[in-house]
Amino acid sequence: MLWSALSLTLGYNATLVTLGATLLGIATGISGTFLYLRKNALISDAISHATLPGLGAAFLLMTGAGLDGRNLIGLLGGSAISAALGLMIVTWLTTKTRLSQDAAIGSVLSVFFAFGVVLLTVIQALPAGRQAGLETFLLGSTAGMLFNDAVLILVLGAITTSILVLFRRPIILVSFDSTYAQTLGISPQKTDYLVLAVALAVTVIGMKIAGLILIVALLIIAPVAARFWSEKSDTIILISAIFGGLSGYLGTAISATAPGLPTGPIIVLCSFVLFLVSFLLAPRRGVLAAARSFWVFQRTVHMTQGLLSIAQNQPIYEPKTKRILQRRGFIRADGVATQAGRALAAKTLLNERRWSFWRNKMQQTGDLDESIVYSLVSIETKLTHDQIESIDRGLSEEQQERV
Amino acid sequence: MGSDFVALSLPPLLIGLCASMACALPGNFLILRKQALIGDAISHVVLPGIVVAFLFTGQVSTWPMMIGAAGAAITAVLLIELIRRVGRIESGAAMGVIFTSMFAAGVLLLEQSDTSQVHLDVEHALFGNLESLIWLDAEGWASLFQIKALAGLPVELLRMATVLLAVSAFVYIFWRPLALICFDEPYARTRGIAATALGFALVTLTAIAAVAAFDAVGSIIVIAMIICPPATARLMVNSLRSQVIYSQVLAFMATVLGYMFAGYVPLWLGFSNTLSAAGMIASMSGVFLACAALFGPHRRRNI
Amino acid sequence: MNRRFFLGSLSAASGITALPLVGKEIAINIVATTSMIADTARSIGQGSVKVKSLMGPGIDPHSYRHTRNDIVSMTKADLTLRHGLDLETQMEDFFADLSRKRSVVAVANTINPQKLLNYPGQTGRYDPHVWMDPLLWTLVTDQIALALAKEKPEKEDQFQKTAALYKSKLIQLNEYAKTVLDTVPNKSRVLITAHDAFGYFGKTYGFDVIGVQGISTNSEAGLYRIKEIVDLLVEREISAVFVESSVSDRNMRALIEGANARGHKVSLGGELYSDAMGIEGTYEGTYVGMLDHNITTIAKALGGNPPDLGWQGKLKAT
Amino acid sequence: MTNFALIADNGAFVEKNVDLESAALNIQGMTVSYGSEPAIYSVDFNVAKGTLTAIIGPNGAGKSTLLKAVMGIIPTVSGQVRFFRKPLSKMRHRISYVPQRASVDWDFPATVKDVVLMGLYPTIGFFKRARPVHLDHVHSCLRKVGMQDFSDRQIGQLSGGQQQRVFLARALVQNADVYLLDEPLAGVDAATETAIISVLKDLKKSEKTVIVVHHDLSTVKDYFDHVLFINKSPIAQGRTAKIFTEENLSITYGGQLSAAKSGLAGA
Repeated sequence: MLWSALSLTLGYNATLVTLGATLLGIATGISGTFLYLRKNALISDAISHATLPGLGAAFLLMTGAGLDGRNLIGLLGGSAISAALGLMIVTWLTTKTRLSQDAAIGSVLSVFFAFGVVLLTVIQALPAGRQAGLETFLLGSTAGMLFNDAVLILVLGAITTSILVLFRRPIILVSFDSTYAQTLGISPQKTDYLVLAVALAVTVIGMKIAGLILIVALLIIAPVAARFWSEKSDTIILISAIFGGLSGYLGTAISATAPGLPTGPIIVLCSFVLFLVSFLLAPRRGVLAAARSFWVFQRTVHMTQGLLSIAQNQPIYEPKTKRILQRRGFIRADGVATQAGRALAAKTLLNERRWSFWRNKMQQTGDLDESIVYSLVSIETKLTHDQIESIDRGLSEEQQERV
Repeated sequence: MGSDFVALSLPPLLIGLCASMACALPGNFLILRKQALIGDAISHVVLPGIVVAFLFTGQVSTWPMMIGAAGAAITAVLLIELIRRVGRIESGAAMGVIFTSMFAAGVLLLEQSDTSQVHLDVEHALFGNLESLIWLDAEGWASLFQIKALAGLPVELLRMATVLLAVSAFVYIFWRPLALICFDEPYARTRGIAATALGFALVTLTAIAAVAAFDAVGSIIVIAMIICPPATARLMVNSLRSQVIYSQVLAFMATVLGYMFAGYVPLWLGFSNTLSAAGMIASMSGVFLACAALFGPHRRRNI
Repeated sequence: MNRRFFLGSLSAASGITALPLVGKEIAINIVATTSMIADTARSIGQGSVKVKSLMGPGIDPHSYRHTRNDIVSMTKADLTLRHGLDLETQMEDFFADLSRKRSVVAVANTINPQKLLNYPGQTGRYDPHVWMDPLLWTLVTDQIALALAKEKPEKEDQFQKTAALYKSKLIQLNEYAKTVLDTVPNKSRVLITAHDAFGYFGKTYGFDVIGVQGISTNSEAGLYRIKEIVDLLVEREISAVFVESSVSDRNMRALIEGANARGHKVSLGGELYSDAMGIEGTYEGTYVGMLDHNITTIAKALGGNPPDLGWQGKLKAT
Repeated sequence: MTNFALIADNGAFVEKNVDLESAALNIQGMTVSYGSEPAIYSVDFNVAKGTLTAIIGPNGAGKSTLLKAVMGIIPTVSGQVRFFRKPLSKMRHRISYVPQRASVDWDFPATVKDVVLMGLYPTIGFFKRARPVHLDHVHSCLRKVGMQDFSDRQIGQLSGGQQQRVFLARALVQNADVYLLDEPLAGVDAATETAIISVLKDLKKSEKTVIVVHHDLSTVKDYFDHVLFINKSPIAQGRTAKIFTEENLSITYGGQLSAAKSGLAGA
């Protein structure tokens, strides 16, 4: 069953929703990354809440004018306008007052939603018009995706992706350092409005097709997961698009295999799994990888330090160093070095001396690579055999001079 | 008018006041620590908590729902803090990842345990309604002094009063360290303050206060009150102490004015239907914020 | 929006007016939570009752938000008639408190549980949509008549008479439904709607009832469910699916597209009333009218041949 | 712990007679890394009581990292820190730290007095309000840095130099024995620089130990009596007069010497 779902041979709805969800995942993955880079990931949550007053006002206006209150275009238009107004206020609050970004988003989100609820209680009292279920009327469900929804996603995705990819450079520059961008003649306001306009379109339309929570999730989770895999913004955008598409594709397939698996939430949980995998396993920034490399580095540092102290019979201060050396059988419980310990200590000291002799020479020639910590690296792995011999000769000459 | 007011408006007003002030108080520190959206995150996160509580207890009554919701809220706060610190993720994105995933898990749980047949959604099971917290035993102002009548007071009043007390005690006791970790967390560590633990305590206490307030007055007031009064106060004054005091006054005024505009003004204007008190209270706090943002003495960033 | 319209329509809506004096007799001031109960109470009480319905027609209990004047009107009413069976979960605590001081009657709670539809895997929890079956609603009518009699004992026999009249209308409606729905061929006696509200209709008139989503507003359909129903549509050659006034019709349109893709034509059989009645003042705005509309629409869409304008010829021509 | 003798081998001179154990600050084999990139490696650093020491080195040498690691703000890979033979946890009240100015949001709702009072945190307990004796102490410390008239000013309205003085006042309020300052003179006006240096010199006179991360090589000789050259690892440490040499500078700054040169010319 899962295989047929994955290979898009599971009937019309499954195929349509899989394609639609994958495209939606890709489009939101890309636009979400720009929001993430600008540090206002939760803007989509604010947009979704800010649509409610527009919805209520549109319904009231249309019923007042005698039209059918539930005409889709009117409601969508109203929601988009009030969400755009909300966005403008967020931007205005962030730039013109001392409020931080999340306080601006939070206040607009809560006040707009509250005013929307007030309008709903006004509508509730109106006898005319079919206002039942107005609040959830606009919220789509992913499984109920229609053909023209999929087309709309394709078109919307194509437009937003091309705009964002086209203006990738200025947008990233502004989100990294807007004052510097200004010096290059890029106007932060324009790029801001461009990104927010895209976020608005994706959220309002996405909400109608796939439901509120799915859209907010897709815009946030994929970019955060992608961030773990690379330091270059272009690669992050690409990975985020892949993650978004993948979670849409897998989520829909899984949802088609068994009863009681709501499609939207399954897609969200798939992208959460992708996040978890990235969070733990990503090579450098991943938590496990970082912990492991820190632990290995720490062990080498303690080993080298400890052995050098043994070689120069200096006291070992840190208990951790003692533990590490003891566990490897280089010192006994009472701290006295074992035979193996002494041998390796001597070798480490020689390595240290050779490196310091080599560093002085490199210093004069000026091509000393400062980033490498030489004493943690055994010299045989870096230099050729005869280079090491020349160092040893140099060392023994120095020895004669000093004696 | 007297007995009507005491029976039908006094309790909701008092409960609304306790809830608003209990949420605005920690809000002052949360907006300085860029965690203002915690209220919104928690309002989404409670769904799985409720479904689990329902599966265990089989009923949709107050205490199981609140415990389930509080459990979910604390788990969420823990996870958000974990991925924020360990994964070095910006706090807004961390909240987004956790609350959407937990909500999705809640819907999945709802469908899998086919409790979707029951009215078990957040709106009905947990979120309370300010207007329905009335005190039928009251005959008039005199009943304030009759023990028998007082027994009939809605239990939410006691609960929210305790929450307000607990939050005020926490802020009063930890005033200095809280101010220090908001201003300069690394320096606070050098002074021996357990900055991470204190930050976590602040957010957890807010989560519990929010869940209690959800049950009494719904999520709209909570989300707005955590952010708007403190933000308005921040644009009006320059010292943390006066900001906290202003935020309490603003929360008080927003609640009273909001309740009047929702419950009484429409009737005075000749309409026969009143409006949502929660929605109007939150909108009122938004109006205050708008005024402060336009005319507040300290609205601009100094440097 | 122009103020005149706004003011006019709002004050016309139900509201608390001065002491409800009807003729010389003091009418019972009643508040009913759902419009179905309000409609029945008016039919029984007629002159001697003043009924205010919290949720006007066109409003469903899921998304209704109680405001202050609802609470005030309930505390001032002589009698509050509420549905029960967990339809009004967000008001449970309030009604428990109200019933200490005022008379509150949950009209559907007293129906014999054997007659009720149980939820899969739930004990003691029943499907609250009993108004979908006119015969069950006759039991509710009795409850309402009893409650009215308790408030005005001297009017008891008059209430019994009007209740009996109302019940006979319901029984005739039931007969009409049976005859009309029998014309639907056996194979396509399948009622597919947006959410699971027509259990009782299926039980009484022998229809398989399938709701795409559950009752809770947070419930969401999965693709498996959609595919399952599309297969059913094709196998049993069902010609129509139905939309509901209070729920978005997206899932239904997806079913239609799914079936069309497999070469089986399915059309939207029309909009049914599930949790909310029609617009106030219209025939569909009354309980009998709402059911009549549902029965006639279903029969027509699924291949039966009911009279175009329904049982009493009062339906709005579609 | 690497041996001092070793460092001596590569030409740097090291004070021999400093009592390693009872020093005001003794760091043994400290390594700190961000991810797997070592920021500082195997740092041994010893500061005698009553000295005014500068920590100098090129950008990215780990000067600020060293200070933060000593104060326990960031985790270390290895290393042991002792103040007068005791760990930081036991000596918090006698150690005072001045962070970099840029590390704080100066738009925070607080006055100069509030910030300086923060230095008294452990002494004024949770509940108690600041008593007059505390306020006088705060005022006297503000006078030391020349900020006595700004006591009730909102910190956002101060210039960079004034903000730096407030941070210094906050440190003075603690009456600590060891002061660690992270680039206190970066980007400050001349008047502030002289004021700060005179305060640091007064501290030295009253037998306090002061350690400063410093970037302007031209002023090292006049301001500081001891210096530590560091570039990820320590290059040299000791009395400025003895070790502030051309050779040590070239080893420390390597390629970036030209920039440093201009600094030296000014000395």
